[in-house]
Amino acid sequence: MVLLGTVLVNNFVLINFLGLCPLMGASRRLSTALGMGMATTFVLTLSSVCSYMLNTWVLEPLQLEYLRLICFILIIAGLVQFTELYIRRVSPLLHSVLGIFLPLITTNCAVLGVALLSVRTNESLLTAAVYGFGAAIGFTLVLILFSAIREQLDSANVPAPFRGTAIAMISAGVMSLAFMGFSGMA
Amino acid sequence: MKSIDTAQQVSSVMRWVLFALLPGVAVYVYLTGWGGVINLVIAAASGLFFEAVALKLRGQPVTDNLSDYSALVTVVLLALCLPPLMPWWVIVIGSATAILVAKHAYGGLGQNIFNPAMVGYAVILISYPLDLSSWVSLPEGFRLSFFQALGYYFNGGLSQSASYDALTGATALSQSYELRLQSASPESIASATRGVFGSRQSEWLNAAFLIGGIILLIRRIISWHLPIAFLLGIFTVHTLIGAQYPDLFFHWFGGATMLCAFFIITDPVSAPASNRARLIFGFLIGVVVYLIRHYGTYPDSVAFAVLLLNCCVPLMDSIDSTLHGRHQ
Amino acid sequence: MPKLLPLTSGYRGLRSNKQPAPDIRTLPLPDELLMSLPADAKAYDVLVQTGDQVLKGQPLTNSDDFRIPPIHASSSGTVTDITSTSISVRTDGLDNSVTTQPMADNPSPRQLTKFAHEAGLIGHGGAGFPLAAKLDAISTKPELLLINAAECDPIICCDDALITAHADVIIETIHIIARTYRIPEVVIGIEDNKPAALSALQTALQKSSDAGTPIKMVEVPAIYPSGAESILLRLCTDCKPEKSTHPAHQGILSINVATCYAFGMALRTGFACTQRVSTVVSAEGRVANAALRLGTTLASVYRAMHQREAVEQGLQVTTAGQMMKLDATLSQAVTQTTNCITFRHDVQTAEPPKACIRCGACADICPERLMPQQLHRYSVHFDQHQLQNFHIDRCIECRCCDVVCPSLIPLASQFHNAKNKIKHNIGNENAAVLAKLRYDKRLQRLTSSSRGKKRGSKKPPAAKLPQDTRKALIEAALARSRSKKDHDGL
Amino acid sequence: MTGLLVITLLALLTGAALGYASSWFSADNTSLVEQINQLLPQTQCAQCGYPGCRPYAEALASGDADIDQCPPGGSEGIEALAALLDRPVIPLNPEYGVEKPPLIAIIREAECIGCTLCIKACPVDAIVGAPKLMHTVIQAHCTGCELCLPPCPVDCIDLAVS
Repeated sequence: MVLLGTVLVNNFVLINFLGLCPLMGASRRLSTALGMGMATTFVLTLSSVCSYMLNTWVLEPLQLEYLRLICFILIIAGLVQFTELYIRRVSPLLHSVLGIFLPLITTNCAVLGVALLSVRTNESLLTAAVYGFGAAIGFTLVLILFSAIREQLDSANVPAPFRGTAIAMISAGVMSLAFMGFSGMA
Repeated sequence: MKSIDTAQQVSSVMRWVLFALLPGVAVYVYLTGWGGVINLVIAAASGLFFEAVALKLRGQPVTDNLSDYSALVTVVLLALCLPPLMPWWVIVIGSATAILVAKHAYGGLGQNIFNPAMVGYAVILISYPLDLSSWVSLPEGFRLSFFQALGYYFNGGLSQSASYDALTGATALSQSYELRLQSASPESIASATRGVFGSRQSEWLNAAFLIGGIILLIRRIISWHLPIAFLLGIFTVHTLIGAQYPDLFFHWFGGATMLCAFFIITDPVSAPASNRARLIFGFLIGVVVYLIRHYGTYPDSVAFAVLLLNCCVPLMDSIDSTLHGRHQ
Repeated sequence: MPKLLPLTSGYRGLRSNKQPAPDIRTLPLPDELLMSLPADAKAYDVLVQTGDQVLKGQPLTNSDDFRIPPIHASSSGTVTDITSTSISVRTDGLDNSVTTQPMADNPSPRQLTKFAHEAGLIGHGGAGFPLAAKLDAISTKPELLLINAAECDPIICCDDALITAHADVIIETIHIIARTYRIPEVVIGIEDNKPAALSALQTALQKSSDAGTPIKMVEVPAIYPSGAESILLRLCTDCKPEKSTHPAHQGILSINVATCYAFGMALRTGFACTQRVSTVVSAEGRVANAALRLGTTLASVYRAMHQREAVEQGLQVTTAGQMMKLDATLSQAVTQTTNCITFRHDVQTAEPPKACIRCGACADICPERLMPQQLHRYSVHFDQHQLQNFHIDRCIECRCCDVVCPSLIPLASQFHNAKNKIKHNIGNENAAVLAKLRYDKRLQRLTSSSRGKKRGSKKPPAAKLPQDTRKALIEAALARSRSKKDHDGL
Repeated sequence: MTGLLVITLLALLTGAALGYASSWFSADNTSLVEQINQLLPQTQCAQCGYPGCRPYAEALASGDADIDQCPPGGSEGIEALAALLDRPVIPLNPEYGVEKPPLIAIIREAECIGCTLCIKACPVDAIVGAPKLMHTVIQAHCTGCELCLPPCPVDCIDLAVS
């Protein structure tokens, strides 16, 4: 239920409007979006889990909650660096295509948002993991759907003023409209 | 000399769609009185106007493209989803969104990713929920005169003789939804919302659209895959959930089900290309429609379901092409 | 009748079997003949000069290449003009012909192939593939002879009339071909809307004393394009030829029934092909079958068919039937591939194509089960990868999709262009791969030879062949020695 | 104090993990170079400023060169590179040359003095001949790179549209 809820009902991108920058930046092609989605999934899930562990086992017993933000950012930055190293090794093409958007996952508000929200709302490590994973899947889903739409728009005869980012923004709006149908569920 | 049959052209396809909508339009007008007529007229006039403006702006021949009737079909479908009696500008905003944003911003006929009528409907549903969710249901034997109805559109209310509150009522779908919220017994919901074979009142509308849909099926203007898969999707979730009431026929003949099955999801532009993908597409729309009706906060959900699956079409086509490539 | 594989798609508006084909008329000899020359001017020699007297059946060009058959004068007269595309002959009305010898009985395969070449025969069905090249290709491994008697067009009926009149010649020729090349299986594919032709063939088959290869007749449904080679093969046989090479290289000899008749007549008389039977649709819409001299201009066909002196303004002429419909000009001449000529006065200007609404009518009718709506999208916005994903290479350009498209999009010609572009791109890619290979080899050689110099060795190491080529050479050598051993053993 | 300690510890931990990881996943972009090289026309003409197609591909992969430097590839080549690297399509940079129809070199054989200079210049070994004897171009192998033109002492090599 948590999974479905975060994927569809409370989709981070389309309902909470978090993480719009990679949505626009890394969705020009399906393969790129898939890579970006996987990278984000990895970072989101692990950061949600690590943050939760850090929070419950270290920060709270030591009453250091005020350090939460900086610690979480540290963890996220570390994970993103790791992901970047990995991608550069496995697929230099993806690394060069994603370019700046890969390190930018660090400053992606969705990631920090998920980490903070997950700490606040979840009771156990498992739900924290599922929460992070669900949010990431929701992000990836939207990213992939959106990149397929943009690929198709490339071959459409879009009038000049709407070409490129403009029509992409309109499409994102309509997508968010569609996801609103789930509001209030679960 | 035997020459090749001339192919059905786009305009004749659209004419057939309009013709098949006639029974539905007749029932709609019968149920809604002058309000429905004014809805249709405002939608058609504004839709054609916006289409002409868009064509002019894009430097395309206006009369040639207007005469393919595709814009008219879009706005008539939009109007048929609307309840009667609402401010006129709500309808105009709907048709402007449908024609200008959902159709022409994407490159015009044949290029739109989202179903234009449903984009228009969803936008006004989100923006003006009150106007759209209450069907003004008239007491038995009470009919508004043409000028009374017209007055409603332009003054935002009835000038005399009847008060607003007396007239507003909920559709059978939203009524059953509210009753379920109050955890009323299935029997009492049934007695309040059930008609002869479907949901009260809109069953006749749905039956009329079914007849129109069968005409289109016989003329081979639409393929059977989409409507059948859609109805099957509703059936499957209904069976899996095991809901007692509202029953299957309430869902099939309630809300905008049949309109959606035969006229909205069958828009070939925003549906997937292959029949295999179309089956999945229709089925999933049915599933989502039922889920939102059952669990969601919106009483009818056709627009959301269609738009949601429209989002998935490019991906479905892309996966389909890869499978197509590997398959043979 | 053997079982048929179903043809569930395709265009169904063909002639019903109630209408018999009109009889074959002969038109008067035209004053001028225009003998069309092959496209590649380097591939043949012209044997005559302006002012020469020629006889009917006299070769005008010469070539040793089976792919470029010679051209013959189709009546006697004087050569008036030689251009890069055609040779004009003014006829003298005598129609004197060269003296010839009929083909001897029981020729060798080589003899028969050479004869087909010298008779100038190319396929009469439309594509015009040289007969000798086909015969040459199958002679190494003959497996199947498929006689294509499926015209599959709403109006073409010249083969129907031809079979009805000359079934005996056709059957005899089939026997000669099958016997000479030792083809184990013969199938005639004929449409079920020609009962007269079918019974004529059956009668001829019973009368024929030849007890060679048994001939199987298969009735195919009268659905366009059942006569397309790949479709007919699928309908009549279990053969699944690979798409990569011509079926002839896989032992499948597919011959149009009209080609077969022309070959038969050439064998009987020893005479080159000088005429063919075509369906001619007059401007009033009357359908006739006429034996036309090759080289007759379409203008003189029009005059003869309509018994008029002048040609009116605004007359439109198309060849190749209702479905394929090729635009032609009146100055064009009849060739061996001209199976249908249509004259029309009342030509409306075609409406401009509209946007594709993805209705899927094209996908429903496509006989190859392709998805033309997707192919259309990706040929307009050229995407080679997607086009290949949707198998554009299997499109036979039958134009079924054009006929049903509600937006009047010229799909088949778009696909034709896209295919050409892909072919061009693949050519470039192959050239790049070859260039890279040679460049890498050169670099390797240069570095190794410079290293060799340093070491003071005098002999530069031989350039290495690529691994797979070497393997292939070794394999071939092994196979050779093995087969030699086998021979020795016997 | 504990806060400082925790942060330092955490930072050290992450740093150590990353350092280990970076030695583990050393960067290697040969596959990217291969992919780019496949899209280049392999004329080896060096018009891009690099001594061949592969060096240009290496420069592209490391980000030293832009995609608008290959005249033989032309606009189609640039589109292919742009699609692979997800960059915007740009026109060919005229500094490096202009797009021409595909060419091949032809030696006017009567004028050839058999100096073998062109044979040495040809990057794909498409010219055959022996010293003091007439040379000729194998047309199927010629890429039209024009590298044989400058060394020819008698200017007997022409370019023709293939």
